[in-house]
This record gives sequence, C-alpha cells and structure tokens, in this order.
Amino acid sequence: MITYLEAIREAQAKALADDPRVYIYGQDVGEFGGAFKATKNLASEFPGRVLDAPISEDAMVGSAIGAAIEGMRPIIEIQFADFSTPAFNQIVNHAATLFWRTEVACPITIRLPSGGTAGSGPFHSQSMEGLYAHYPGLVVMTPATVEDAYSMLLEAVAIDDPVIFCEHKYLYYHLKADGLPTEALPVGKARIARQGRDATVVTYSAMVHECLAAAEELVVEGYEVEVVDLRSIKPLDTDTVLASVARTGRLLAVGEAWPWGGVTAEILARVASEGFGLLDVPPRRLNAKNTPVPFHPNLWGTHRPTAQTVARAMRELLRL
Amino acid sequence: MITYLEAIREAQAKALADDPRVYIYGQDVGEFGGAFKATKNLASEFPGRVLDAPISEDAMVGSAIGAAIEGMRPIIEIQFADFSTPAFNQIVNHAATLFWRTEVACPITIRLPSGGTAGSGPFHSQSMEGLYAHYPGLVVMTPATVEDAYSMLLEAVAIDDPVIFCEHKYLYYHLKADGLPTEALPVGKARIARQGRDATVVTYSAMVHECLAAAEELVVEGYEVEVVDLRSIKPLDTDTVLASVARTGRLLAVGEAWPWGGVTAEILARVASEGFGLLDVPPRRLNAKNTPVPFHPNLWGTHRPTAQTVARAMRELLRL
Amino acid sequence: MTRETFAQAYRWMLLARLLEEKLASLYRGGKINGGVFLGKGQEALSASLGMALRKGDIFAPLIRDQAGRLAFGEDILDAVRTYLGSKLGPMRGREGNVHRGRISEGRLPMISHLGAMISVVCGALMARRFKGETGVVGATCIGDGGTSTGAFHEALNLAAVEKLPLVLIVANNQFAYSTPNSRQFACKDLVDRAVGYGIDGHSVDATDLDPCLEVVGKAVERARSGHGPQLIVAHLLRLAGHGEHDDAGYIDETLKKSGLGRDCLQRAECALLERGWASTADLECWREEALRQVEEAVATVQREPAPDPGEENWCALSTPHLDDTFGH
Amino acid sequence: MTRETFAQAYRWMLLARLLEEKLASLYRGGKINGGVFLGKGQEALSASLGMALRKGDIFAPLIRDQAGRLAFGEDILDAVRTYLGSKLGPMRGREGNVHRGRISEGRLPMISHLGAMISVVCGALMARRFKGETGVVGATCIGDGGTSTGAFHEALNLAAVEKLPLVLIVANNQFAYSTPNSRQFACKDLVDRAVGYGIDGHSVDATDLDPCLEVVGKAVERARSGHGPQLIVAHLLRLAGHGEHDDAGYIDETLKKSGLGRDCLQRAECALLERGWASTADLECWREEALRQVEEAVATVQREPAPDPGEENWCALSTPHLDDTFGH
Ligand SMILES: Cc1ncc(C[n+]2csc(CCOP(=O)(O)OP(=O)(O)O)c2C)c(N)n1
Ligand SMILES: Cc1ncc(C[n+]2csc(CCOP(=O)(O)OP(=O)(O)O)c2C)c(N)n1
Ligand SMILES: [Mg+2]
Ligand SMILES: [Mg+2]
Repeated sequence: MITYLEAIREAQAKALADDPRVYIYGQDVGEFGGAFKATKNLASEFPGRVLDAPISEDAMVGSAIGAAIEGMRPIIEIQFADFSTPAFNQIVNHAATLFWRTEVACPITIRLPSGGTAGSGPFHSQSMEGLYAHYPGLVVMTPATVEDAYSMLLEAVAIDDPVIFCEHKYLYYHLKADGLPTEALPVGKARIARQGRDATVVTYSAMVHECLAAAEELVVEGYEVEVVDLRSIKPLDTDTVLASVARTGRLLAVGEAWPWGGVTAEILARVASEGFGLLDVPPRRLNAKNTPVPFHPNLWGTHRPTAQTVARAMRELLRL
Repeated sequence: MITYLEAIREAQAKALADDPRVYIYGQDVGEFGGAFKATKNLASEFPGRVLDAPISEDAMVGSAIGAAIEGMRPIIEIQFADFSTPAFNQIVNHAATLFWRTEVACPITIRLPSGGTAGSGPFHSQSMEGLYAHYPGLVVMTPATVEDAYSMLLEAVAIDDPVIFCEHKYLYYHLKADGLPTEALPVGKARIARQGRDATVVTYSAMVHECLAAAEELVVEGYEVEVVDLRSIKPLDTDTVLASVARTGRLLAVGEAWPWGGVTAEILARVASEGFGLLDVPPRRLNAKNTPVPFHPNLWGTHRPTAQTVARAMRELLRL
Repeated sequence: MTRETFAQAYRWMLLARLLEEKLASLYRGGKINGGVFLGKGQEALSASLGMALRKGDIFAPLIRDQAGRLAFGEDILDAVRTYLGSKLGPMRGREGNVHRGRISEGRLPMISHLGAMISVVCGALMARRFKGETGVVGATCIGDGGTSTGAFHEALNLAAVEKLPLVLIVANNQFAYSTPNSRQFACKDLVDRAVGYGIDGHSVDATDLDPCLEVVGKAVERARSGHGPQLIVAHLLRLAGHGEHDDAGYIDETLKKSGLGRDCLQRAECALLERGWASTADLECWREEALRQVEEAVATVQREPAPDPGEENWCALSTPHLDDTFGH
Repeated sequence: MTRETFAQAYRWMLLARLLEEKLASLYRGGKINGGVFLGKGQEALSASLGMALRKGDIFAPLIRDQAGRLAFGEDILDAVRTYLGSKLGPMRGREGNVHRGRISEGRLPMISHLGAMISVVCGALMARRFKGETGVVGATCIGDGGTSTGAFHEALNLAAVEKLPLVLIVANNQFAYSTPNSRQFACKDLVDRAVGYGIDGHSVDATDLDPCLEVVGKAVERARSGHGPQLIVAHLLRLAGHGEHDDAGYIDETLKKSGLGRDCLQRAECALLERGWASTADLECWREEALRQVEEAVATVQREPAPDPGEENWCALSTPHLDDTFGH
C-alpha cells in the first residue's frame, strides 16, 4: 500500500533519478525531508540536488525561473500553499509570462500543499488553485488520487511550462493505493470517477472523495450520480464535462475554495454557454463558506463541503 | 468639466478635509502628487497627511492595517494595480481576515490604478479585481464613471472594511463630467447604464463604455441592448442583473480581465443557477485574450474587448 | 538589576514554562487540535520584553512568546482557550494556538506569514504619531528564519525611514524548523543588519536573564525616548521541537551542550538562590502557585463549550449589508 | 587603466547617450508608444559593468542600462525595435522600451516589478553550478528605490547563503521617481547593507569613468574567482526625468550643481583629451560614427512592420496542446 504523500515522494525520486536537470528547493526539504516528509531521504539519495531554502518564497521561485532559463527543471516546495502569497509576483508575473515574452520556456514545478485539515486554521488551509488558473501561462494540476499524485507530478516536471501542483494535505495520509501506476490519462483529460445517469457532479482534489461518498449515499435513494474528477483545472476538460452533462441533464460543481469566482464559477459558465441545451434544470454549485477557513474542527467541518452537504445539494438538484 | 482622475483627487481632498483620521500613503504621492497626479497639491493642502512611501508595497499595506487598527483610515495608492502583487499577502491574508479573526474592523482603502492603455504592456495594464473578489473580507469597487469614481471613493473611505478600489487608467483623462455628484447609488447596487429590451450586457469599469458604444452601433440594426454597470464586483448586485435578464432573456458578460474565472464567470454562474428560466438562449461572455497584455497598440487593441468585438458578440447573441 | 524585577521576570518565565508543559501534555493526550509551539529556552528574552513594555504600548508576539504575552498582561485563560478551541476565547475557535491576541489591550494576533506583523506594528505607531501620542513603543519578535522574508526587510526599512519607536527582537535560536543558520544567512551576526537600516542594534545572550532584562529594557527605553527603531538580536537555542510533533533530531548534541543550550529558567533559578533573592521554599511556593493557575485554567476551559457552527456568523465583513451572500 | 579600455568604454557611453537622445526625440515627436527611460548620467557605471562581463556571463539590466547592454553585446537594433514596437524585434511588439533581452545571449529581459530580477540571476547561477560550470558571473542592477523591495532582500540573502558569483549594482541616483533618499532609507550609505548579508561591498563615484571601470572590474573579478556576491553602491544623479514624460522639477538646483551632478560622459571626454588618449578630431569622428549607427538603425526600423494581431499566436504556453482555449 502506498499513500498519496508517498506517491509524491516517489514521483520526485523518479524525476531526480531519471533527469539530471531536476533538483528540489524548499524550506526544510533537505536532510529533514520536508515539513510533510514529501522529500524524505531524497537529500541523501541525491546528494547536492535537494536543497534547504531560506524563508524567502519570492526568491525561491525567482531562482527557479533563473535555473529553468538555464535548462534546469526545478521543483519548488512551498511549505503550505498559503505561503505562496509572498511568491505570487514571481509566479504570476514572471514564470507565467516568460515564454510569451521571450520564447524561452519556463519548466518549473511549484508544489503547493493545499486545502484544509482539521485544526489548521486560516493560514494553513487555503485552496489557491483558482487564483493561479486565472493567469495565462500556468498549468494548474489538482490530483485527487494516489495514482494521479504520482503520474501528474512526473508530468508536471516533464512539461516545459510552469506547473502549479496543488496536492491536497487531507489526502496525504488518508488516501492509499495498492501501488504506483504505470500509465495515466494525459494532463488536460478529466476522469469519470463514477458513472451515473441522473446527475453530473464536477469536482477535483479532496472534494472528489466527498462527492463519491455522497453519490454512494444517494444510491439507496435510487439515484446514480456521475462524478467527474477534473484532475487539472487548467487546462479544464470542458468536453468531458459537457459529455457527462449531455448524459445526465443536471450539473453540480463542487469545490473547497471560496464561493466568489474560482473553479465552480468557471464550470457553470462554460456549461451554461456551451451546453445550455443539455441542461434539464438550473446548474448548481457548492463551495466553502465565504469566510477564512476556521481553526476549530467543528467550524471547519461546516465551512467546507462534505459528503453530507454534497448529498444534500445533489438531492436538491435531483428534485428540481 | 471634471475628469475621472480629477474626481479621484477631489474625493481624496474631501476625505482628508472631512475626517482627521484619513491619510494617504504611497510612492510619490507627496509633493509630486503621484505618478498620475491623483494626489496633486494634497500634500501642501494637508501637511503631514500625504506621505511618500518607500518602494515597499508589502510594508505599505501592512502599515495601513496597523494604522487602521489604531483608528485611522488610510488610503494606500499602489502606483499600478500590477504592483499590488508584493502586497498580496497583506491584502488577502491580513486585511481581509482581520475583522473575522478579531472583531476589530480594518477600514483601509487600497487604490489600484487598473486596466490597460496603449503601450503599457504586461506589467502596467492588469485587471486584478477578480483575484481580490475571490477572498472573503474584501469589498471590490470598479467605478466606470466620473460620478462613481468620486462618490464610491468617498464611500470606500467611509466603509469599515478593506476596500480594493480599482480605478481605470484608460478613463483617467478621457472621461469627463459636468461636475461632481451630490448623491449616488449605494455600494452594492448596480446601475442600468442604458436601457434595452433585446439583450442584457453586464459589465463594469472601462468596458462599460465599450459596451455602450457597441449598443449604440446596434441601434441602426434595430436592437436595443441593456447595459448593466456593476459598479462594485463584490458585493455583486445579482438582483439587478437577474431583473434585467428577466426583461431581455439574453445575457452577455464583458470584462477586460483574462478568460479563466473572474467576473464574467461569476456572472454567468449566478445567472445560470438563479435565473436559468429567464434565459431564452445560452449566455455568453467576452474577455481579454488568454495571454499577458501586449505592449504594442495593435496587439493591445485586439487583446482587450472593444466596442467592435462587443458589438460582434452582441450580434451573435441576438441572432441565436 | 533589582530583586523585584528579576524575581518577577522569573515568575513569568516559570508560569510560561509550566503552562506550555501542560499544553504539551494535553497535545500528547490528543486533546489539542493543530500544533503546539513552545517557547522553551526563550522565556528570559520574551519575559524581559513583556516587562519592559507599558500599558498603552503595542506588542505583536510571535510563536515563542508565551512569557512575554503573560508579562504584558495576557490572561492565561486566553492561551488555554485558544489552544483548546473554546468558544469563550478571544479567537472564538476561529483561530488556534499562538494565533491570538486582544487588539484592545495592545496585543496584536499574529498571522502565520512570517515577517507580516512588523509593518503592522509600524503602522500602529504611525497612527499614534498622527494622533499626537508620544512615549509609546511598539514591539514585535521574529526568529532567525523570519529575517529572510521580504516582509522583514520592507518593514524594518520603513520603520527606519519614519524613525518609529519600534523594538524588533530577533530570537536567533539557531534553527528555523530544521534549517540551521548556515542555510539561512551568511553574515556573522544578524545584528550586523542594523547598520544597513541606520538603526540601533543590540546583541544579547538570551540564556541569561540579567542581560536580557538589561538590553531589552535599554532598547525599549531608547525607542521610547525618540531614538528610533531598535533591533535586538538574541542568541540562544530552541530547547524543544519546532512544534510538539517534532523531536528536533536535527539538533546536534554538542550544540545542546554548548553555552547556547543552557536553560534560562534554570540559570535564573540558580541566580535567585545564589543572590539570596529567593529561598528554595520561595521557589517551591512560586512553582505551586503557577501550577495551580495552570491547572485551574485548564480545568475551567475543559468545561467550556466548543464553537457551534450553527450559531456561527459566517460573515467576514464588519458591515454585514456589504457581504456578498449570493448562494448562501 | 589602459587607453583602450577607457576609450572603448567612452564609445559605448557615447553610443548609449546618442541613442537615447534619439529615442527621446522620437518620443517628443509622438513616435513611441509608452514611456522612454534614459540612463543619462549613468553611462559610465553601466558601460563598466557591460565591459567587465564576458560572453557566457549572465546580465539582467534594468531601466538605465543602455550603455551596459551595448557593451555586453546588445545590437542597437534590439533597442530601437523594442521601443518602436517592430515585429522584428526580440520582443515582437509584445513588450516595449526597456523590457527586452535575449536569453540565449545571456541578457535577461526585465519584468517591471523592481527587485524581481535579482533572484532570477541567482537561479541562473545555481544552474551553472549544478552543471559544473565555473568562472561565470551573473550581474544585475537596481536603483536606490529598488533596494526597499522585499525581493531585493530575499535575493541578496539567498545569493549570500549560496555564495553565488552575483554582482549587484545599486545605482543611487538620489531619487526613485520623485522620492528622495531621505524617504527611501535611513542608513548613511546603502553599501552599509553588505555586512548584514555577509558579502563584499564597494562604493564608487559613478560620475567618473576611472573608478567605475576599476571598482566594477574588481568586483566582477572577485565574484568570478569565488569570493561570493559583490554589492556595488554607486553615487550619482539622474540627469533626466524618471521618464521622458517627467521634467524632474523636484530635483534641486544645488544638487544638480554638486559633485553628484557632474556628467560622466563630459568628464570622460575631458579625460580623453587631457591624457592625450584622443584628439578632438577622434571625438568628432566617434560621435559621427555613433550618430550614423543610431540614424541607420532608426531608419531601418521605421520601415519595419508593426505586429499584426491577426498573425499573432495568442498562446502563453510553450506546449500549445495544454493551452486552455475554451471560448477562443
Ligand atoms: C512566509 C512563511 N513561510 C513559511 C512559513 C512556515 N514556517 C512556520 S515557522 C517556520 C520556521 C521559523 O523559523 P524561525 O523564524 O527561526 O522561528 P523559530 O521557529 O525558530 O522560533 C516556517 C518555515 C511561514 N510561517 N511563513
Ligand atoms: C514593485 C514595484 N513598485 C513600484 C514600481 C513603479 N516604479 C517604477 S520605477 C520606480 C522608481 C524606481 O526608482 P529607483 O529604484 O531609484 O530607480 P531609478 O528610476 O532611479 O533608476 C517606481 C516606483 C515598480 N516598478 N515596481
Ligand atoms: Mg529560529
Ligand atoms: Mg533612483
């Protein structure tokens, strides 16, 4: 059995082993193996290629851009996605514009341990994928499974463009698979995580599992809900979403981020404009509440969508 | 006649005159009067209350938060909206969370000279309103008229919460009005900028004028298009948008920002979920192209929506 | 150094230590959600700051400032309630552990992003100046790692330009989480940064309460009397993990046994006895008094309600009518 | 100082000055979109850096580095094409004015955000180290105002920790746009920052070509030979507006008449004559040669096509199949 977190470690080990241009840079990623142990033992297995950084997110990402220009393939670990704000400028204004301005590619991977866990509070829980997806020039991955965590991280390193890799902390230890995949869907293709005929739920990252659990709950009520796991939110696989909605006529978009804008808005906007005729009833969405992410597990469990609230939203959608 | 830019200056003069808690802090805002002259003469009219800041956007906004905690009402001028990235952390993680965490309000106004003008290029042209609107705890204003520039800026200073005030550089000198308004719609209320029966165009900021021009173009073709100026994108006046769509049955959302996410996605998502039955045809949107904002006027004029491309999108919508 | 000051500082240090030991034990018992971050070894420094500040001053403590918080007036209940997530705490369950404060009492609650509090304290001091208040001091703390943030630099420079009465303590406890000084900066001593900002710099051996009280006291006095920002760089070792989840296996034994590894609390205790400022009976009595306070606070808080999501006001704005409530 | 070096530097300075004068006149004639930013008064400093660098080095110039760009190999056409928005320029009309470079030739194009290029040069140098290349230098420039950015601090500290062969020139031209040094920093001299990073610091009077060549040359040599980052703080005055739209009315006459206000180009010219390194005829001939280059380049570029939006590839990714083309 291998966990989501171990898969991330294995992918990095393989990237380091296969490609001498790869190196890892981030706070505490060296001997210590990272705050979450995603780089455990890599510093000793790959001497000189897994380096501790000072607490300087802006310079970390800036340096990665410079190294990429010179042909390297840096992986930057930001300790928590929330701490990518000091690096925001280098990510969105420098990495994302480099190729467009210069015709020189910028193959950097920025790992963002994302999303909420109980007791983490407003500054260790954020889901920033929608912000990065807004900018041209970035690829934004949001793996929901152990297999995707592994294969998509390898792809992230292989891609010539900057990739924001949003790995979900809630899945780190919880999620296990029998082994590592040998093949995978290409980046940009969504996955039908569960087939169904009655409604389509489009989601990504940790929310895939809440949606799957909700779908199971609805089986006894006689409903078969299809769950689409976007895998990457940019590019966003509109075709797969539309095809599913074409089968079911109903759409619910679920995300862990805040309600204004973001992934769920983009999904509804796309389906409304390109798949209007496919919809039998108004599409809906479910997001976190419109406040910072609260610390206390009681509050946190209500702030984010859960299997229960997703199931409730599904029921409402199905009864329309 | 008073320009949009002068209205911003006048609003600041009035805020300083009326309320001793107000001060202005930003690069070159003092004796020099600001890069755009939005604070012209204010330093001498209000000695000690209009201060030049070092090139330290993070610290500028951080200091404003501290001053607000102590009862002041700072106005921060960021020289160009694009340079708010170094302040991103203090804005979204500190100002936006302060009240929710502490029950102490954070009445700061951050002025962001926003949007494109010919020859400004990728780092002096950005429209960042959608990013800030994603975060809970911020009010995001996007005035499109001289009157709103004035009255909304006064309101921004009066509001107890942090306000991101996106003033559009393209309107600074172009847009003129006969005088300053004495009354205004409250923040959170959209304005019907032009009445029409055939379709609704929802937009904000400089794009209001492109949409109005496009609507005029369509008159000879026999169409009357209604133009809704959102005025503030957070809160976003969904009721006014829905009421308009109820009258016209058709929706086009137009924004100058990038296509993934942002204001236009949010509008379509809201109308699709809450006003599905009001729509006679699929809703549409028109945004800037999915690249950084180009320098050359030829490219820039194609990158952003213009009266011409809006008119084309309207025609397509009307012929559906 | 008077007996009163030294003994008082010691008692804050002791209370902080015992409170944190209790929190650590609650953590091990699974009673605390999220992390627990101890100031073990940093109490002398932190208490000295808390004591040098006055009512009306501004203090933005960081993660290892339990002693300073107490000395500056934090009720022990605030700490326990925030850690245990009581609805009655100052953060009402919205925030946890070290992310607490009471702005009305001049204690600003930190956000997690290192360096971010410094400019906020600067702004509070600017506000006091605008209001014509003098003689006020604003203080905040940061670690060796936090000095590498852009936020640290921008804020310290701003403070220098504005000549604000800011006291910034850098607790160089040799590590930022697992990262040693050698991977964090390359100057000989972080106090060498002061000259580059044009501000006063002070060094202190923070394993020893005497120089802490003296150096911190002097710096606070200088700030208060108009000498502009004061940078204090304190040398010490973190005597705990980064958080209680961390066994700090990366800290070398020789370092622990070096002068940096001395426990300021033990040293202060010895000094009290040596100088005849306290008897072993006094020490015992103070310890019991502190323990009692801790136990009482924990017992109280454990009976308090957790926040109820149904009663929670899910609104981040202070102006409710401006909240964008679409879809709620 | 040899005649050859000095005269060569002078000629780069002259070419830069004349090119920029031409650009300014095109701007006044309404032929340029966006701003025009001159390095007038900073040519000695900038040319010295460009000349001290070698092929294979990395250079990220900033806004006032026309002379250094030329000395490091920039074709004058690159400058003119970028300013005039020619489709054939290195930025293809996507970027303008000073936002240009050719990465393949080691000249990195700046983004506007001040301070951002420093860490990028650091990373390029890390890459060279990973690849086992030695003897390489990475250089970049910034103004007095740019030193207040967090990006400046983070990058310089990172360079120091990694002991990278970085040369960072701070051109203290007394103003950041309209903001004087007194509102920008409070240390006596920005070179006082070096000790706080544990790196070498150098001061230079940048109105004078001799010390520029010497100090910059030495710093580049020290970086190249493994002495780690080199901070050069140059003292001078901006002899133009912030951009050509700005009359710089905020610059005091006394400052202009002070030693800082001396024109490095004139001084170098005098030195050439005094030392017998050039005759007035030589100078005249060099000027004509430079003018001819400038006029030729402008004439060429003015006949070149502007970018055609219809032909433009509206894609920001190098991997087109990953582009999210929805709704295009
Ligand atoms: C901007 C930012 N990046 C990363 C972190 C994650 N983080 C929390 S504490 C810490 C180490 C801090 O070390 P130091 O400043 O030396 O303080 P100490 O823990 O030693 O007291 C890190 C990296 C953070 N809080 N903020
Ligand atoms: C982060 C950031 N904030 C603001 C600006 C706007 N800006 C461009 S140049 C400039 C002044 C720069 O002054 P200085 O660094 O001294 O360089 P100089 O122009 O004097 O050469 C400012 C404020 C910017 N480019 N980047
Ligand atoms: Mg430390
Ligand atoms: Mg300058």
